[in-house]
Amino acid sequence: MKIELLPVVKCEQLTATVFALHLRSSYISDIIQPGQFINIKVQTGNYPLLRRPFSVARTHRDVITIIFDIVGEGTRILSEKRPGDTVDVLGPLGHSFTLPSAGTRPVLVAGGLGMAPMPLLTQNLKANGFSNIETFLGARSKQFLVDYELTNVKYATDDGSAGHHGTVISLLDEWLENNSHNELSIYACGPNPMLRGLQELLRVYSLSGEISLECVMACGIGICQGCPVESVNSTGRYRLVCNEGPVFDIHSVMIQ
Amino acid sequence: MKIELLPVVKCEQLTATVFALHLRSSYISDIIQPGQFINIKVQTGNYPLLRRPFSVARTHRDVITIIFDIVGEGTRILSEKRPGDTVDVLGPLGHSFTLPSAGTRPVLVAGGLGMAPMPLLTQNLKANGFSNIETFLGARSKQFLVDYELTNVKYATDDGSAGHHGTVISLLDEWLENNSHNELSIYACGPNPMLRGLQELLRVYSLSGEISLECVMACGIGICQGCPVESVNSTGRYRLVCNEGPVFDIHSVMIQ
Amino acid sequence: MTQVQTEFKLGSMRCRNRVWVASGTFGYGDECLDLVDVNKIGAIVTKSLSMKPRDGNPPPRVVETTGGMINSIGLANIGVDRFLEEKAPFLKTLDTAVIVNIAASTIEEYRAVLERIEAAECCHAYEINVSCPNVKEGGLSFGTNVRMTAEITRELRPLTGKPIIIKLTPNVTSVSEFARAVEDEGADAVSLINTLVGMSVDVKTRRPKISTTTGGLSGPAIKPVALAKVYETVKSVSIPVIGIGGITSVNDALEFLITGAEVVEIGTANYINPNVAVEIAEGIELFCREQNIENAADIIGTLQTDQTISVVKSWM
Amino acid sequence: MTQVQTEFKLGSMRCRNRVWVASGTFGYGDECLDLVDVNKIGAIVTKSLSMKPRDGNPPPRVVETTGGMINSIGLANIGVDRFLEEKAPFLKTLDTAVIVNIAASTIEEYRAVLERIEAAECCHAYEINVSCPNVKEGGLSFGTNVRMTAEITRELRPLTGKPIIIKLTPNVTSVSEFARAVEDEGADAVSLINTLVGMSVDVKTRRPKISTTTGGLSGPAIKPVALAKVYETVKSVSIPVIGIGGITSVNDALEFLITGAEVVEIGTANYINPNVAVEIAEGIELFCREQNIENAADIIGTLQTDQTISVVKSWM
Ligand SMILES: Cc1cc2nc3c(=O)[nH]c(=O)nc-3n(C[C@H](O)[C@H](O)[C@H](O)COP(=O)(O)OP(=O)(O)OC[C@H]3O[C@@H](n4cnc5c(N)ncnc54)[C@H](O)[C@@H]3O)c2cc1C
Ligand SMILES: Cc1cc2nc3c(=O)[nH]c(=O)nc-3n(C[C@H](O)[C@H](O)[C@H](O)COP(=O)(O)OP(=O)(O)OC[C@H]3O[C@@H](n4cnc5c(N)ncnc54)[C@H](O)[C@@H]3O)c2cc1C
Ligand SMILES: Cc1cc2nc3c(=O)[nH]c(=O)nc-3n(C[C@H](O)[C@H](O)[C@H](O)COP(=O)(O)O)c2cc1C
Ligand SMILES: Cc1cc2nc3c(=O)[nH]c(=O)nc-3n(C[C@H](O)[C@H](O)[C@H](O)COP(=O)(O)O)c2cc1C
Ligand code: FES
Ligand code: FES
Repeated sequence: MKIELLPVVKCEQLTATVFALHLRSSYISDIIQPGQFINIKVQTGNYPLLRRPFSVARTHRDVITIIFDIVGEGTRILSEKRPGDTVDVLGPLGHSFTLPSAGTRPVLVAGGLGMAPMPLLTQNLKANGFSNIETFLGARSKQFLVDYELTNVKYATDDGSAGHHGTVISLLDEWLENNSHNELSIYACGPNPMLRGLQELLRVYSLSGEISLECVMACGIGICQGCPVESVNSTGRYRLVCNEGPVFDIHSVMIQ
Repeated sequence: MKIELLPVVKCEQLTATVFALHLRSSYISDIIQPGQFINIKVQTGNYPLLRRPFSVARTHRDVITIIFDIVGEGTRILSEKRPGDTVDVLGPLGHSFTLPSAGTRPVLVAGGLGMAPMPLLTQNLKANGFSNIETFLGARSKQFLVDYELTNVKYATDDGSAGHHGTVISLLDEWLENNSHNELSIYACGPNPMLRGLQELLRVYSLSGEISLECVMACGIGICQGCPVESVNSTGRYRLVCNEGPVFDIHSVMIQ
Repeated sequence: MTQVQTEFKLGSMRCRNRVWVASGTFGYGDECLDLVDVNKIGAIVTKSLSMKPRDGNPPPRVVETTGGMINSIGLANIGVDRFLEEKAPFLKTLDTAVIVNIAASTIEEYRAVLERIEAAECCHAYEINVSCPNVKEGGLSFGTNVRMTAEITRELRPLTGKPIIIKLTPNVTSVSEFARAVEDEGADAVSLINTLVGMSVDVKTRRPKISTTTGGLSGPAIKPVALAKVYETVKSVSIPVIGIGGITSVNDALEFLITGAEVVEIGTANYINPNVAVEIAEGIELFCREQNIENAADIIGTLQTDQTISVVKSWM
Repeated sequence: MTQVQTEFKLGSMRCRNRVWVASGTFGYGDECLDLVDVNKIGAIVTKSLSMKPRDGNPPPRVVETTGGMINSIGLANIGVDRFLEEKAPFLKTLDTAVIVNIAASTIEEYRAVLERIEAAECCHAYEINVSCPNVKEGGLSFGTNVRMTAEITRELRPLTGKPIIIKLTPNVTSVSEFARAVEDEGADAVSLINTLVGMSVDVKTRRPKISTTTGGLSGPAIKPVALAKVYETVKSVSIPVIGIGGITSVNDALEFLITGAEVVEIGTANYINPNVAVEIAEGIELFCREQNIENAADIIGTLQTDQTISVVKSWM
């Protein structure tokens, strides 16, 4: 990990509130693994005070991309970045998804902006010879579906405005009913209620999987102890999302 | 006075750190008087917290202009405004310079960014038929002289890089020695040490004059009591710069 | 949905809503008439009044800090006589509650000011600023001494039938101890917090940024402290608690109401937008309408804390 | 100009410079080695250690506020045994001072932890975190009780020849009273401030934003409060005062030194840039060079206050 001032290559608007910010860093693009994140100080000075964590969504040569939704001041400021600006980035951070063993079928499950780490994972899977990727993408409604460089996507919307009418978990459930469960490698990211739903679903099907968790972080590097997730069967009661995660075995954590 | 969101017309760079920001407001441009100021919230949110006061430097139709130096975060943020942005402005505020009686000769004395209210004063004097304006403009060095729409300017620099080698007050002193003191109307703005020098000079010559003071302000409208200047011969010990000034009779205040 | 109920009553005082402007941050109510319809404010609390006019402290009196400001106004005010002559007649014409805030350097002065104002019948309640130096005890603040704070309340209580609100200072170990003490002496409400002691230094000149070295910190920076003090206090007294400190938005105000404050006062935010109290009052009404809440009172004290987390398991 | 002297000595401890990293904000010193040359830090203060490992509080543990953050970590730490096994060997290899910060819920625990660490000879000084709930007195913080704070100091003093620094809480009426009490008991220095009690509410869910409802406020928002407390303390004691609270820049650090702090500790700012202490140390050196100051010690306590402004003329 390093702290670098990264030049902004482009800030691209994807939907009403979702942006893709492209930054130049050969250091990060060289070593980043899917599921890892970077921690951004959105502007100089004391406001906002803390860095903001974002998954790296893809790399292209020496350019890394994050995809984010405007939810507060930090993301609003980020959305106003222009070529010529620089952004203060600490990364790469955290543990990545584990690549599947050969012969398995990768299944990517994302809710809303939980799609953010998926393009890089897709890139990586393809580079490693996995061509049979299944992607399940859910959102509240059509206009919130962010399909950015994903492969073989099945959609679900809560209001039925696109794809399956219902949650992405119910869509996955349907699919699992009609497909072989052998040798699946499931990767998921999204809001906690979705991940809880997935946890239950996989328990029913006796499947394992990896999830990337989000939580409020102060440091992102393991020095504040601010980002615990309750764990199942570990020595201490908690594990730190920032440096023991954000990717965890889905059955190893209690999702709040 | 009103609070308005004013569209940015242009942000013009005048020197390395000095900018002219042009804002559209028919309300303010209609009623603003030279020496009055506006109070700007440089961005939404709580940082910086307070408004920042700026003299109105000129008007052109429905466009008002402020001229400012980057001295901190607030002015830095202002310098990055672009057409399409809006700025939250409270104004016009404070008391203006008193126009001279007919037949007198206006003498404008400015140090550094104390030149800010002078273009509007010049505009106003000309509109009122005063064609014999004398302007004295001083700065540390040539590159800090901001001569923006001023008339008949004599320059002074501390390092002699342009005009008179010395302070603007010593330049004025020279001029006063060689010219008639009859019917002068002196208007000044600049750093306090300069204004103290002027106060003493005018005392020596038994001249009166008006100065525009600066001080840190919290509200700009008389409700915080945060901006006192010690006064000579008034009922209370202090007067408020924001709403009893910022323009004062030079001999009525104790300049800190 | 029908009209949202926003009214708040404290003894004989009725307020249109639960958003007031705090002492020292709205002058005497007549300075911003161009910018605010003051009749839409729940109550106007005046600048602290003392018996004689006070010039206040030498400049500089204010400095901005991260998310806040420090002030050292020194209780500059026009004194009771000029207040009654120049300000009270206007305030009486208003269709909103007026609360006179009183500051003094002796208990006798507190009494004397209150008696003068009471005789003039020009307000609906009193807020007592106890964060004043007590000249008889070497300038120590009345408000950091629980005995003195109680005594002020005891002395003033018999002098008026109108509500007395004691405005507490946060610069004490246990603000709830003070709240309980004044409740016992018959205070109708407590308001908190006044400013935190703060300081800032100019590194170039090596001088404090305000003339008195230390001053009072206010603004959004102190909101978390204010909220914690309000939380501590609402658990300890049964009289209404009025929340003050760093409120700049509807969301901020709701945080205080949810925590248990019956009313909020807006301070520093008035300097940025003197209409902010009205906007917050309207925002609270809108919030109620959206959430189908009939009476703003139903928000108060609805904080849900996790009871399974024991008290001994402190946050440190 | 010759080399600027930046060294600071406290009893047997020598520090390369006067900029330390604060407890709980730099882990155990071995987490950020990619980002910082830790040997350039004046001293590393460890996360508070208790006898047994502590899991800490349930999430959420942190929330950002205007210019600050509230935390409720709950003293999560690996305990003395694991510290001695996993961390101490590395810390011993460093060419910088290491200060072990101790937290406990009984006086006996304070003693026991210090004795264990002392026996292992793995640090240069102790910082005692007294902002811990005292289980024997119903969870009230040791640090808000002057008698208990003095007692902890008295008990620990005979156990070591190394410097003992008592870290004071700001959540008291008079922090200088606590500083004097521990000075009397033989403390070598006091450090302040620990966090202010703060709170934040999620209006949507009507729940506190951290699991324990209230937590500790830190960051630039509290800097003015910290500076005022340091100012109060340096006037009252003759042992060194270590300034902590909201320092993010060279300018901030200089404000504390000018006010009279001998050393500063950097807390929350480490989360944004773990190298900030090194950068501030270098900045202070540069400042000295520019101002022709030979020894950074010559900055300390050089604040010029206006003596004509009387104390009674308070800032309110
Ligand atoms: C490992 C990790 C990876 C992430 N990757 C992405 C990503 O690729 N794209 C993306 O859009 N977002 C991502 N997030 C969430 C993102 O960090 C937050 O949306 C962002 O910090 C909000 O900043 P803000 O200043 O705009 O909002 P704030 O004003 O700080 O907060 C607005 C709202 O967002 C919530 N929030 C704030 N921080 C977080 C957080 N860290 N996690 C969850 N909720 C938060 C707050 O509670 C509040 O309700 C990720 C978070 C983590 C921990
Ligand atoms: C009536 C009035 C009219 C003014 N007109 C102009 C103008 O036309 N052009 C212009 O460039 N500036 C003008 N100023 C000064 C201007 O308001 C400050 O430069 C500005 O507020 C600094 O904001 P900042 O956030 O960039 O700096 P900050 O970070 O707030 O401060 C940087 C430095 O500037 C000093 N400073 C801050 N506010 C003031 C202030 N109000 N007066 C004096 N010094 C201050 C601070 O003490 C500090 O040293 C005027 C001030 C007043 C009171
Ligand atoms: C400049 C200024 C002057 C103040 N004057 C008074 C006063 O005269 N009497 C009083 O009781 N409180 C006074 N206060 C305190 C405020 O009423 C309020 O309690 C405090 O500022 C916290 O609220 P805020 O953070 O919303 O400003 C003053 C505050 C400021 C900033
Ligand atoms: C997340 C967090 C954890 C902390 N943990 C400890 C601790 O274990 N022991 C301690 O004495 N202080 C602890 N502190 C307090 C800091 O050391 C410091 O006193 C305080 O944060 C003020 O400084 P700052 O504003 O620079 O952060 C902690 C602070 C934070 C923000
Ligand atoms: S965010 Fe600080 S330890 Fe994880
Ligand atoms: S700035 Fe508030 S009274 Fe002048």
